[in-house]
Amino acid sequence: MRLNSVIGALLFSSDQPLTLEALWALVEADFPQHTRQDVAQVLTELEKRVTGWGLKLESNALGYRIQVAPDCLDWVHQLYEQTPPRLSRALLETLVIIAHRQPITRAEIEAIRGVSVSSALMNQLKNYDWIKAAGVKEVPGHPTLWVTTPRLLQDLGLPSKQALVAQLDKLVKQHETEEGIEVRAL
Amino acid sequence: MRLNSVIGALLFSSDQPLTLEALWALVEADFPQHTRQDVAQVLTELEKRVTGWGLKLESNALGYRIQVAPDCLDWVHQLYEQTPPRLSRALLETLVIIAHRQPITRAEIEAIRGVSVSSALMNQLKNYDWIKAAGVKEVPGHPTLWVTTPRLLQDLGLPSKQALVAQLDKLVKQHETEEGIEVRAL
Amino acid sequence: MSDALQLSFPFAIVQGTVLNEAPQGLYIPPNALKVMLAEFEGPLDLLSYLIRLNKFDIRDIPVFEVAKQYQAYLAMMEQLDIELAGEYLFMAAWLTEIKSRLLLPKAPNQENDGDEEDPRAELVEKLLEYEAYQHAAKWLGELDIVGRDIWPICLCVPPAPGLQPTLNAAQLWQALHQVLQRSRQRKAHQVRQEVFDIGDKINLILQRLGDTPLFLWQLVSCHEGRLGLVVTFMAILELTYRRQIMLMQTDAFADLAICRPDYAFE
Repeated sequence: MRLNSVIGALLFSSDQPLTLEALWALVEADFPQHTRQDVAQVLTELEKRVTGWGLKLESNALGYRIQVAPDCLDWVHQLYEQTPPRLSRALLETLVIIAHRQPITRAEIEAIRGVSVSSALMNQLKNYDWIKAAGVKEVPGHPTLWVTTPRLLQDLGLPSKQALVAQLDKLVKQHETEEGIEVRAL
Repeated sequence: MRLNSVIGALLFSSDQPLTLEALWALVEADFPQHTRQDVAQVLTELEKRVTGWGLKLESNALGYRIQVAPDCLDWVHQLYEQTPPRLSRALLETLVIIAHRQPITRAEIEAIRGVSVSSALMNQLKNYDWIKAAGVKEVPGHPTLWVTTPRLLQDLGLPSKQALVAQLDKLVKQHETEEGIEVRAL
Repeated sequence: MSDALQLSFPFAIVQGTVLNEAPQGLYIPPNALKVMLAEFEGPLDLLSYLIRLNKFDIRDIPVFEVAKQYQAYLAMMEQLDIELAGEYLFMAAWLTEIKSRLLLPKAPNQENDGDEEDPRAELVEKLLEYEAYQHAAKWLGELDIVGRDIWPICLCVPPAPGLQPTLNAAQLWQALHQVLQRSRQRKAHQVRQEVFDIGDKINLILQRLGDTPLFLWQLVSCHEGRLGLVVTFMAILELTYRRQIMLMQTDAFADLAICRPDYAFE
């Protein structure tokens, strides 16, 4: 058995990105004559191998993953007879508020946005499996509390909920402090 | 855009076999200068291309499909023990149709999904103990009728089959009203 | 505070166009304006837009001017039949309230801690908070999102025997959503296809029409569906208009009989 085959099989069938470490840990025992460096070498070759075949070896903080080349996405959407999700401004705003303030009730989201949040929008977020109910708030009416899901992190390519919240914290604070500068710059 | 790329992207991202006809139908409009024969040619090249990388291009009566090479399966199973893979779209879609329309025959599922449902997929659902046969339909050919099992309810954390069907009914209605809104907004 | 009162601004500025009076002679096509106005995500979004557009300092909003422009926008939206959420009117009332509080003379002993007493403070805080989330939403929207911008490859491998995968309800609901969306796409697709040509139907009717009347049901077949029926019906109307056929009905709601124009009634 060649290392190429095993690395290829693993990358093509993994649900999650795989780091070099994770790949090495999976093959180490069976390929004692190889090193981590060989795995890295295989990845470089694989990258060349898939180029021109509608695929791309993507590597980011989470690891390596094979994905459809961006210019072929339209055909894949066509295959699944699915329109890519349209993420409206309302949806993105609601989602970041939930992500940053979780757990949060719909009324609290509405208070921040200054406008009501439609059920259709909440359903869309639930359908994407990006938010889920997590109990109720102990106030009159017992409104549902919403939190984000692990699926959201996977779909956004973020390592953890903490990382997401920290990033949002940073953006929100950044806006508040840079605000004065921005106005003068306009 | 090259035909290779599009065919590659389609085959690698499809969760079921694609016939030459199906592939051709998907690309025909965008590649007017090509023929079915060119697609067949691309498939031959692709087969060579994936060999030695833990993959194989399988073809049978249902069509072409890229699969992990059998001799690499052990490593993939090892990976899945650490991070269980997401269930495939085809499997989840089939399961939800059975759950909603039970008792239902395979032909009826296929009519709703608009694509064929493989025996392997039905067997997988049976192996997981999520569906079971419940008699036959009194039509020519006496096809098996499928229903969901108590195990499925248990895995989903739902109290009864009625609760499952009611929830699915609710989602279908929701979808219909949202569709109505969208049409009016256009 | 008083300088806010003295500022003189145009009635409204729409996409850089200065309007000095009620927006009746707008040269912006009403449809484009409607789209733009309908895009506001609520009163905070509209207010934030107005403040940015006028380059006002958000921490020192000239409330009188902003309120005037806000009202002008609401009036435009109403004129264009944009359904206004109650929150827009609530905000208008709030702005009016802030205005009236600004007009109240300050008690002499409060002159030094005016900032804490600023009636605008709460609104500014809400605006800043909302804008911060808009800023964050923009960041999120620009990420590569799986399913929209990214399609990971995950070949389906049958699990090792005996391994039971985990299933959660959300996955199942999402699968249903996909099935429904696809069937909708398919329907939309079918409507777009021009499967039936009226010309073909006209020829068919003329070919089949003999000395005896034809009935509508003889001209349509099941597999053509509703669209086939509609096209056939249109062909019949066209032929009637051209006086190439004649229509008869023996009773209300009876079958339509199609005959030659020279058909002799008994």
